[in-house]
Amino acid sequence: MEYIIISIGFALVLLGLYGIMYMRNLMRIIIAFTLFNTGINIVMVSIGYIRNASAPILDAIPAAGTTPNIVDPVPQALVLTAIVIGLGVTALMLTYVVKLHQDKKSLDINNFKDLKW
Amino acid sequence: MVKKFLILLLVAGMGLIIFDLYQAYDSKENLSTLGEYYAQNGAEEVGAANLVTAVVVTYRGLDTLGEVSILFLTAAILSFALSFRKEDEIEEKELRPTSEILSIASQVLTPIIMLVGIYIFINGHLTPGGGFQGGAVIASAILLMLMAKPKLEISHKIIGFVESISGLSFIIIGALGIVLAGGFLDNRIMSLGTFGTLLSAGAIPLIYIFVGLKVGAELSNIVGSMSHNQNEK
Amino acid sequence: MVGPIYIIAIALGLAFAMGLFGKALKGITGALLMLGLAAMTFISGQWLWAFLTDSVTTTQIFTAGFKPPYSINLQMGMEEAILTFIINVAGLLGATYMYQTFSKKGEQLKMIFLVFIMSMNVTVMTRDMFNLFVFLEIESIALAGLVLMSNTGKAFQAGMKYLIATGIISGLLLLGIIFAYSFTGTLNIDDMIGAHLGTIKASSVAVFLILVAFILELKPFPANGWGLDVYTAAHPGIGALVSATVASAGVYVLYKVMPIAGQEWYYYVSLIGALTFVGSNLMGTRQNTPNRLLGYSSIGQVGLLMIILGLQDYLGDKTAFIAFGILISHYAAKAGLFWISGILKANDIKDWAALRKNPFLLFLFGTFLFALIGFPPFPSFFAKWELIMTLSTQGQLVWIAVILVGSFIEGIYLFRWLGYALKLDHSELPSLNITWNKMIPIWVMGMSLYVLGVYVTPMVEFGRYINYIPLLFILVMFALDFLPVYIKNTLSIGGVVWYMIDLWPRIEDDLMRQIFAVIFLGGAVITLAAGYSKKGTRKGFYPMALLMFAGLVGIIEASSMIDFFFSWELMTAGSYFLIIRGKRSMPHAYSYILFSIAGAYAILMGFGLAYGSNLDAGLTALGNISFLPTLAYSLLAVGFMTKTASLGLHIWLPGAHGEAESDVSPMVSAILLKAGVFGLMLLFLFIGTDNPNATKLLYVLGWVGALTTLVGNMSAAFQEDAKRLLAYSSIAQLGYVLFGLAIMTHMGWMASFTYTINHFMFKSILFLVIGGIVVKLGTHNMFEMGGMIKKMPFSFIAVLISIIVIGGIPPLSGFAGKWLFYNAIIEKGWYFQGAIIFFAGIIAFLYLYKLIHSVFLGQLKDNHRNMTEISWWILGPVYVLIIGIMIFSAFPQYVLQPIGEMLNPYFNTEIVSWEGTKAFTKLGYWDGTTIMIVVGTAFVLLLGWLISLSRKAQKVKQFNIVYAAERPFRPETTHVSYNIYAGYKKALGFLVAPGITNFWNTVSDMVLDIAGWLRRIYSGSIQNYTLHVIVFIVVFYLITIGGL
Amino acid sequence: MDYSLTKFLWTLLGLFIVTNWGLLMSSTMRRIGARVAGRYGIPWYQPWIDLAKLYSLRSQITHGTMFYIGPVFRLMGGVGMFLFMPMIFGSALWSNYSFSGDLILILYFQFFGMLGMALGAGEGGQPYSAIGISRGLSQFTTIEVPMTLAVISLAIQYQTFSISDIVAAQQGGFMNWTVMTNPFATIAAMLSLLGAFGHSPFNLVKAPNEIPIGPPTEYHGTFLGVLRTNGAILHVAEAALFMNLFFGGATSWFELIIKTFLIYFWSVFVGTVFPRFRIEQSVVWFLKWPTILGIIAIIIYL
Repeated sequence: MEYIIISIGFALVLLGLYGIMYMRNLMRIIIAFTLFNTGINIVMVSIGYIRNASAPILDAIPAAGTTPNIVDPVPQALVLTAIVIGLGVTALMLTYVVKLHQDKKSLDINNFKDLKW
Repeated sequence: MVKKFLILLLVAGMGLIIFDLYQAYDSKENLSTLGEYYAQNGAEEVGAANLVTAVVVTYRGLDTLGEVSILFLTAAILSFALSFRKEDEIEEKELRPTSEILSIASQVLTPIIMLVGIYIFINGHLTPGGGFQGGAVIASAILLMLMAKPKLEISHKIIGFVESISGLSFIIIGALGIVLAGGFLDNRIMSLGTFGTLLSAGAIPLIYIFVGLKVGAELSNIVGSMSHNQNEK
Repeated sequence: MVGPIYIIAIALGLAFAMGLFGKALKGITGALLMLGLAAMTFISGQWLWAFLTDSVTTTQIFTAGFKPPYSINLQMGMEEAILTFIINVAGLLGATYMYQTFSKKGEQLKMIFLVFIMSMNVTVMTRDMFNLFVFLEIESIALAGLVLMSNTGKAFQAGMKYLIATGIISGLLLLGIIFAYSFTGTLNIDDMIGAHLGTIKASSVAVFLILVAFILELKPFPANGWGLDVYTAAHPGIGALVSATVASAGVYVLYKVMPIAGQEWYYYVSLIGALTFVGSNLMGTRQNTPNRLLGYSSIGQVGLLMIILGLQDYLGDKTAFIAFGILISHYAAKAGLFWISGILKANDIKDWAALRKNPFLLFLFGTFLFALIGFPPFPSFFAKWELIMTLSTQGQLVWIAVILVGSFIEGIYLFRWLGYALKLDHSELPSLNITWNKMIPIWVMGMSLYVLGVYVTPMVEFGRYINYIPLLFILVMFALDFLPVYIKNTLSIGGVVWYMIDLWPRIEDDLMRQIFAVIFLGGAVITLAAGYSKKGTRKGFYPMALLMFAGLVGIIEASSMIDFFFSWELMTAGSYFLIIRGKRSMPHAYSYILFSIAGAYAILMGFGLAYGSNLDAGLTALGNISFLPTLAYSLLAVGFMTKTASLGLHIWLPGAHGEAESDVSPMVSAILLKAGVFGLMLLFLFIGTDNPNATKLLYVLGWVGALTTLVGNMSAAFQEDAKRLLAYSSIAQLGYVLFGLAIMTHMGWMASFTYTINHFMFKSILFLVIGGIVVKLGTHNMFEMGGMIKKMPFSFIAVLISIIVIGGIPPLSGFAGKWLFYNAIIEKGWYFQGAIIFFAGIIAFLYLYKLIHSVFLGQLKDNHRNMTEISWWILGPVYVLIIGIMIFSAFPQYVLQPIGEMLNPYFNTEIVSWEGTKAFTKLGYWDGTTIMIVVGTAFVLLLGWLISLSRKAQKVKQFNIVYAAERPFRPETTHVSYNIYAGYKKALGFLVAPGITNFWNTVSDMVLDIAGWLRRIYSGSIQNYTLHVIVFIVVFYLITIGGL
Repeated sequence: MDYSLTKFLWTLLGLFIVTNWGLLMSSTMRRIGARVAGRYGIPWYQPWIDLAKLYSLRSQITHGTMFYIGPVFRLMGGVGMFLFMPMIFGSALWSNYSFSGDLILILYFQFFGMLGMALGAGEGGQPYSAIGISRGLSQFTTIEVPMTLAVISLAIQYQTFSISDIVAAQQGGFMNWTVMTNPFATIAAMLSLLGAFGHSPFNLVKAPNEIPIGPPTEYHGTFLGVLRTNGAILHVAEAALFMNLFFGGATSWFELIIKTFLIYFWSVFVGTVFPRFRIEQSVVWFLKWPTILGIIAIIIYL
């Protein structure tokens, strides 16, 4: 199960990279970018997965020395942060796209080559 | 064509790296040292039933502060970037009227969604969820409102006020941690209370309330800025 | 002390508060921003102070009341204190600089700025991997926001590229972090280091991803198009921060995480650093947009820092000093340069000529450029010194070469830029409108470079011996630059004389140093005295002239290699500014400084080898080089030969000397070139006579010297420009000196000393007189002159005497050199080189005659009929020198005998013995005094005879004779002295075909072509930049883990 | 070092002899040249008549100080060469002031006169002068190449620069002369001597029919007289130098006269046979065979 999930994550990462490199429309690039991010998030969550364990929410304080059978809470916490960051970056990218579109009335990346060399 | 081939080649190259990662991955039977420590001591030390919340708000509170900052930054940048335009360029677009279903549903659903959002961040230390999730839910209510009434102007004043107050409170609570407890963002400035109840886990509920409000305000702000921009040609 | 956590609290609290009260406090948000930044600066500053005074040790700051690894911790140590301090200072100054911009654009920008500065503080301090990631993201988002500030299409494009590239990078970083977590079970950096991830096959991919991400954040070549665009398009105030602080923080972060990967990976970091350093600088050579150029330079500097980080195993405990030295220089210089760029708002570096409208800015600009290159007294100089020295103790010659080559390429564009700023026409450019808040930050950065330079000096071995008193004097002269020439001249001469008096007791037992002290300082007095002939204030001349002389004296006084090199670079800098003062000097000063830098680097590497052999930085270490001695000697010799302008390295000289101002030419020709001679003498004395490692080198140098004389003299013979003719003559004369030194016998050295002393005197005379005439007549072309003997008889006599000396005609002192050479050559057995030397000596007559004939004899030109003698301020010093020549000619024994005695201990070869006025060698004899008497007597008698025979001679007017081959108009068509040696040129001119100049031109064209071709990868397309990043990752992966 | 009056007077006497011998030699050579060309030629006393005429010319003009002093420099060059050269081997009185310096001194003292002449003529402003000088200087540079090589070869051979010592080493029969012991150096030097004397084919400095008389074009009267005097002294002095270096020197005035005559005759002999070279031809010519011979002369000692 976890192998399948992580594979899906990796596949999304590669797909996202391919999209970022291949797409010419800025919006599509951003979509590819979110795919890439989502893939990474999936990989992160599956890293913290423990077989046959439950969610990291406890019913009671565990007795000293015993370990409750839960999945690793750390990757989950990290993923939460990563998602928010991804959101921030995506929002910013969209802002840029808005500005770029206002500037040239186009979303084709080939129109944005003013800076070079 | 050459370029396409090159891209495929590169994706294959990245695939090689990822394949290496995949090979290095092993499904686990046991928690990592860090996870084990949190599982064993998190509940006792922090008092939050939801260990993820314990990690997010307390153990890795600085990260959370960072997250909040990111949202804050993004909101600030958006309103900054989308605000400056030449006056003559701004021209209102004629919009189609929204459907009746949407406008009526939004009137019904908005308060409920808001309530759910608030529930989620207040109970962040007990159940799955927390400030970010709750805030996002609140923002979705705002989004719904905007979709129903595209011309709706969200009061930046109120949003900004909520946003800043909650952010400032977060910082102050964090700084109080240095004075009253073990360090910046230590939640034990208030009593840990009874494990599993609403008023437990020290300052976590408080922090999550502020985070929730802040996130909600910021996301609303972002959505609002975008929508405002959308309305112009 | 206030905890560093408050940096975060203050910044975020203030940012949130601005959102809350923004509208209400509109007027004072600017002040709040400054206050907040000042508070952050204060916090890191007090920590820094505490570390500098040793009152604290490295401190961990825990958050959330738990110990790491369970919670995030920050660390405040010496390094963190320095970095946070410089980041916050740059933030404060940057905010000051952008004060108006900020107040125009609203509160949000100030909040973004605060968060931006704060995030860099945290990336520096945090010891948690994921926290590092979070704050790096904050940093890049904030930066993307700040880029928007420009509100131009270009800025939007740049920001978009930046976002996509950093998005991919941080995604991969995240993958790396989570896998590293899965292997180690921790997120704490220190724990990860302890886990030795890099050595385990499975986890090395995680390490790879982390490392490659942090490297990519530093914008390595060639995956850095996105970074360059940000530099280009962002507001210069933001560019300054990106270059100064983001880069600094990024380098430190890399330094922090590198141990996770382990030492096996360090090599690759260096490799990428080298690629970046050389590649980025190479492409900078083709760049004309100031901000983008600064971007290339920034990336190049970061590449250098990567090299240093990667080599930290070799550098050991010196790593911190070296890295910080380079980093701080880069930081201050780049911030300052970007800020200046913001004031100028130019799109082409040629428009930086507008800087001349504000001399302070120009001064600061020069300061920053020299700090970047690594000139003294800036910290980068000491850092580079330590870097080279330490690397050579480890035998890392290839790295030394890479670093020096990269630095040299950086010099190519920086000095082209400086040349433009100093020389290009700026009459069309708008005047500068500078507010105080833009000026202060630049001043602070500029001054801090000097202060830090002096501060770090004693940290280097032997550094405490460096003498800053002359530099202080020069600073005072800078301050007094507004005074008229005669006051400054008097002050300068006074300073030089005072220093001479001060210096003399210290070199009392060392004749060689005494001779050079007289040449340098005596020459300084004489050439400065000629400066009285100038009017006005002569802005900038005196500090630079004194800087050169200070450097020259420093070379004499140096007891250690660093001392020597320090002075050498000062001298180079001073002379560069002197040379570039000439009207058309820009390209020549440019090639001068490039050759000088290359030479200096050769010397540096040579010193490095010496240091590596002995672990001793004293100058005496040169005497005992066990590690690659031949290479070391060759490098040092080549380095010194760039100053003596030996064949192959001479192409800078004719233009530099020919186009310089009339009293600068003698300074740089008669005096400055002797610095190279002094260096060669020192080197050869340390090499010793029978050093098996140097035999071949000396043999080659002998040939080089001989051919230099031939080519120099022959080129001089075909010159039409009076000053260039003299310049080529200098090349040849220094060729003689080199040849004599390479002979490495008593006699050869005597000859060299004679030539050195003579050249100092006659070249001063010639350049002063000819320079004065050139100024007076307003032309350099000799065929446009003529008949000046009637107008300027005293100049004529001075030139006549000089050319008798150059020609080696008895009875004047030039003959002593020739005679000694004959003896030395026969003794040494270098017959063919000797024959070339003498052949060249006779060719000298061609140009000497051309000079004196075309200027003084022949027909007076119409437009020169009202000329008068050149200034007595020039002729005065000239006649002092002529008296010197006469004394040296009549009583050579007073000078040459002590020199001989001084040389005796060094050579076991035949010596020149003296018997009263008569010099003997095994082969022959020569009596300067007697010759003088015999010739003098006979001459007077013959003159008397002629006078007794002559009737009253009737003076003929100019037009009493035919004008068969001279016309006053378009003289070059028919003038007899235009191309006077046409037949000779036809026969032997091929010898001086500009092969060497062509060679260097081809080399430079090739470099520029490569750069132009390479930089096409920066096509401007977002996709291509993404491709570059991915290609970089994949290739790096295939090389490291893939084992390619 | 002998600065006595006796020495001075003896030297003056030597100078007188040399001057007259030089004048006689030049008229003799001109006669020989004329006879070869089928003309009768001048009487043997013609140079004295010329000199007398020149020195006594009433009017003279000058172009300035350097023009005036130029001939003095020129004459000083010739006289100096004489002064610094030991004329008769073994005679202290006829050794002149050769104790001041050695062979190198003489080699470099030649330039003294040349420079003065060039400067004086330069001030005259006459383009012919300047052309003559530029040709002269150009040619001179390469004339000196074989000469230098030969001198170096001699120095290696004899390990001395002292002319007296070189002559001393050649005593004891003509088999000891340098011409026999070091033929390559001798030939190289003798070829360069052709240029030094400035007869055809290397006479383009004065180039009759082309640039009247080259550098001295503007000189006349007393000035020309001084130059003629110098010419006489210089020819003998140069021939004497070659005699000392290559042909065993002279132990008496008679031997000196014979040997200098033959050396001088060598250049006249060549001059009457070969036509004039252009400047670029002569420059290159000296760098060919004479230089190669000079190099061989050194190589044999390596």
